[in-house]
Amino acid sequence: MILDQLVWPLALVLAALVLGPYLLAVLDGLVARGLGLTRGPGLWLAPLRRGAWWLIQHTNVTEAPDGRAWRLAPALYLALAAGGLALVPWSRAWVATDIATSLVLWGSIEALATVVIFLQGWSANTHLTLVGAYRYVALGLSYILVSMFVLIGVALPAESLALTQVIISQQELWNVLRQPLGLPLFLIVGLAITFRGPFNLADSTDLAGGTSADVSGAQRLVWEFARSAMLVAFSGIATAAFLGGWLGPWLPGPLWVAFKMLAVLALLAWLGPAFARLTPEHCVSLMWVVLLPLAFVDLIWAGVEALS
Amino acid sequence: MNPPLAVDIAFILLALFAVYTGWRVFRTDSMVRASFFLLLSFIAVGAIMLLLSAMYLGAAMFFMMGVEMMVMALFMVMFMMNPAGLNPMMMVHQHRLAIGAGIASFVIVAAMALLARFPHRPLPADLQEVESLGNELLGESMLIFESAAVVLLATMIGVVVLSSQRGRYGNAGEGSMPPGLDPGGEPAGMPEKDDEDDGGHHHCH
Amino acid sequence: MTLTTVLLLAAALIGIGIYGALSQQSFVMLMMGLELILNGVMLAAVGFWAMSGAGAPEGQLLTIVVMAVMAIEMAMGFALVVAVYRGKQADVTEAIADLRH
Amino acid sequence: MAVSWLARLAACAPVPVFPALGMRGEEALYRLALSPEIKLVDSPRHASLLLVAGGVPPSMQQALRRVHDQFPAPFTTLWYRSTPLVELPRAAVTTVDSLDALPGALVESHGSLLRNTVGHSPRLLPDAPPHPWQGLGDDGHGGEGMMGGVPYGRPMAMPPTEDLRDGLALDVLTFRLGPFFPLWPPGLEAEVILQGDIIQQFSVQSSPFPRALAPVFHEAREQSVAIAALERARARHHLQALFHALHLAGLEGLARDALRLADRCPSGDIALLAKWFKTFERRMKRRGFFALHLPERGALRQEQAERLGGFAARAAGIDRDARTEDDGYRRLAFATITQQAGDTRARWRQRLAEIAQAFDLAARAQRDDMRTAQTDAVETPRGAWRDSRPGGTSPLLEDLLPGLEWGEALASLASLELAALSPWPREERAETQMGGAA
Repeated sequence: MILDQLVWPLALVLAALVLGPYLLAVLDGLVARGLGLTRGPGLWLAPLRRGAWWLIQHTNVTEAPDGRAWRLAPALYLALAAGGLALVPWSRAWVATDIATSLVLWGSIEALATVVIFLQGWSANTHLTLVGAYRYVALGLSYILVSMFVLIGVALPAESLALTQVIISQQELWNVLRQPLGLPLFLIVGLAITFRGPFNLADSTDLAGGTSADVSGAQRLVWEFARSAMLVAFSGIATAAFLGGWLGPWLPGPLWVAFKMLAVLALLAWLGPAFARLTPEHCVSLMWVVLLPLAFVDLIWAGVEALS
Repeated sequence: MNPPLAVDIAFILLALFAVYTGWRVFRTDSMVRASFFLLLSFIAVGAIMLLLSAMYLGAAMFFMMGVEMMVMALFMVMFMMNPAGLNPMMMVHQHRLAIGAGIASFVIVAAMALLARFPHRPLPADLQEVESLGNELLGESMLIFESAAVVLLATMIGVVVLSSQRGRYGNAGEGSMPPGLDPGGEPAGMPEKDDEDDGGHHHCH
Repeated sequence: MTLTTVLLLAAALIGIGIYGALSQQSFVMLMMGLELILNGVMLAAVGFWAMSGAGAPEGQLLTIVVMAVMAIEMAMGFALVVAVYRGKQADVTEAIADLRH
Repeated sequence: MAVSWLARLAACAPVPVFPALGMRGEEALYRLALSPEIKLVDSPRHASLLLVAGGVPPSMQQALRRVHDQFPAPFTTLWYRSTPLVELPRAAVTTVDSLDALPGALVESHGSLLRNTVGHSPRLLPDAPPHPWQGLGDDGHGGEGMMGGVPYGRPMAMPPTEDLRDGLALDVLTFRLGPFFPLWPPGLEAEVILQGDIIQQFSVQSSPFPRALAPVFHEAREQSVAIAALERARARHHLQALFHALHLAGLEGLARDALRLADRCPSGDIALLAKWFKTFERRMKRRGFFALHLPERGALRQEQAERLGGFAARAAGIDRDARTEDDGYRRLAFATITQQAGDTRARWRQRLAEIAQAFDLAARAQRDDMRTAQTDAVETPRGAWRDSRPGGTSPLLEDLLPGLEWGEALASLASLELAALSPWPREERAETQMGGAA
């Protein structure tokens, strides 16, 4: 009883929280090798080496930062990622946070992530970090809107806001086929909220690292780790909402979830560096003029499909 | 129905946290911090709602307030005219009256809470609270829900009209004049009158 | 956690909110006070719903309406601030002693 | 024990290097960008090594000290063809003069830094705010009341000009960047006033360091040179500039490919180079370098374009090129390429077209061993070099950048060449010269 409700789900969440970002870093290394950025052996060790270097480097101080908020922001982002992972159902019984409104809770994690990212950039009290924070806030709202419409779409056929019900509703047909627009939109939002690849406007190269431009050492390690963990949480939610979660033949449910998450992560790691960074103006238009109407279409599609 | 001890402890901690952060809103130096303190207060109240088994409202509270306070913080930075909102501020008027009114209203509402007798009718054990809320919203109270939506739409349009640069009477900024530092004083901080230049404002990278 | 304690907490939040709304000079800070009052109101509504209303859905509906009111209050507030700022380059309440022009 | 284990692990990581480029320091940057064991970073907070490449004029040593002090411990410094600051202790200084030894020396410094065998670099400046504390409040942010006084000697955020976007003069941010900011030309220092991330005012405090060109351009002013060598050098120059733009766009893989292509320019087989460049250009387009990243902003006015000359003028539709006056080029049926828009995107289209044209000209000139016919006007990648060398034109940024978003402004900056032409050619290594003579 306790084993099923508490121990196994928590163990899986912790494992995903630790292994997920590591595997994502390895996948990133693989992609970088494909692009000719790195060479030689040590693909599996490279993330650990980078982490060890960050641990040795001291954390720096800027002039008159908001100390508490600055030190806390990476940890808060990691906590949000962990909260997101806790919502992922590993099997019908193994869910760490099994509440009736897990989709809404995920939405609030996305909303609070905006606050935390702003905090990270603002509290350092330096100019380039602040510009990164402004940029993210200006765009964050549209990310949340797109993701929420898409997720309401998967809640419709399930007639529930709980992710477990969403998975059960996919027994006949996975949502990725039933609502073909949903998963692509959700994954784009995933890249945007963890600011990777073309959507990396908050931590971008033109700001010399954006919100983390003045962060070093262990603090930077936590921040980068949390960013990866957030993407892992995203892949977990995408798995549950669109790829049928634990559903699948032969293998036990949690393994299916892990495989699907890895596949999503690999896709995102490959997509990330494939495109040039958007200008903020392009990004705003893309979100409000293209993706948001597409999300409406997806929602109407889901509604019509649920009625018939 | 006696809630377990853990719920009681959680409630007390969250309640103290909500009051403390609510108080800090008006006692902190930076506006950004003020709005994030308010956010913390809201989050604590949202968690209490979850404890009261209002699953949808609690989660929606996090969601709504996260976005709302973020916007609030940004506006604070923008309007308070100081770098990233990191200046101290203690800008109050009618302070005594306000304290008095605050305490008086607390006493009145608290007295109502303590003295009035409310019926004790707890939630039925088999209540599907999210489902019942959804049925209510899209069933009997559809009209209320929809009118709220219409009001929101009207607000959006009104807000855009109010705050846009070119209004019905031409450019909104025309003839604008900053207030004086003291009532009735010279307009402050107009660019062309900026003669109290400082030694140097360099922040090098 | 009884109805009385929940209401006491709501009373405290409302009290602080009223203090803030009356004392703050800055528009945006004033709005924070209003939000804090509504925060207390929502908590009280949910408290009544859970402990005295036997789960009648209207209790939750009231809270949702309050949330909508908060959103409207904030949007209108900011629009007013922007409009006043354009006219006066100020965001303190004293600056709009007369809003006639 | 645990720490040494960690240090040994960290010593194998790519070496994070922050390059502070002085005069003629670019070659070190291009070399290191292609070394897989080095990771170039854009913020001193992310690095363990400060690499000062090239000479730093005395007026900029204070700025260099400030960059130096921003490094989190542990870190050390390495000086490539540069004179170390006098107050640095011997132990924290490594000097290198050979480009080939540079990556190795950096790896060596990083390793010994982690093994604690070299001294950490000490702080050079007192850890105090640039101005005395002048305000109130727990965190010392200073000021009192709404207008707030002058916290830390910085002005309150009052807008200096009318807001460019929506008439609300809000959220102003004033700061000074440079001269070692790695995302714009070395030596450029400017005071920037932002509103949000829109540039409100951009005042240049010091111009970029003069840019050294390949020796063949200098030779062409004195004697007849092979057109092939000239065109190869031109393509190389533009490809190296492309590296910066691609890095800015977040396309690290393509940025490295541009440098690899540039390295092959002096001596590689010209037909092969042209073919590689064509695929490279296609990949660049597919990755959205033009469509997603480059803004259709930052257009030069007619007289600005004329003053700037070179590819920037041609991108704005001015049909002017010193090569049309040369008989050697005329025999190759040289025709100038122009664009109309004159904005950032048009400038890169122009430069890419000029690279392709350079490969084409070089291929044909090489076949017939064509040489330039005149020496009194040479078209350098920076513009026509007639009686005087093209001078610095960075003040036009003050006119060009306001109104642009920060990222767009940096992209526009990367599409321009504003530095004056250095009177001395770049030192070429032996193999390059052989390639040029071939």
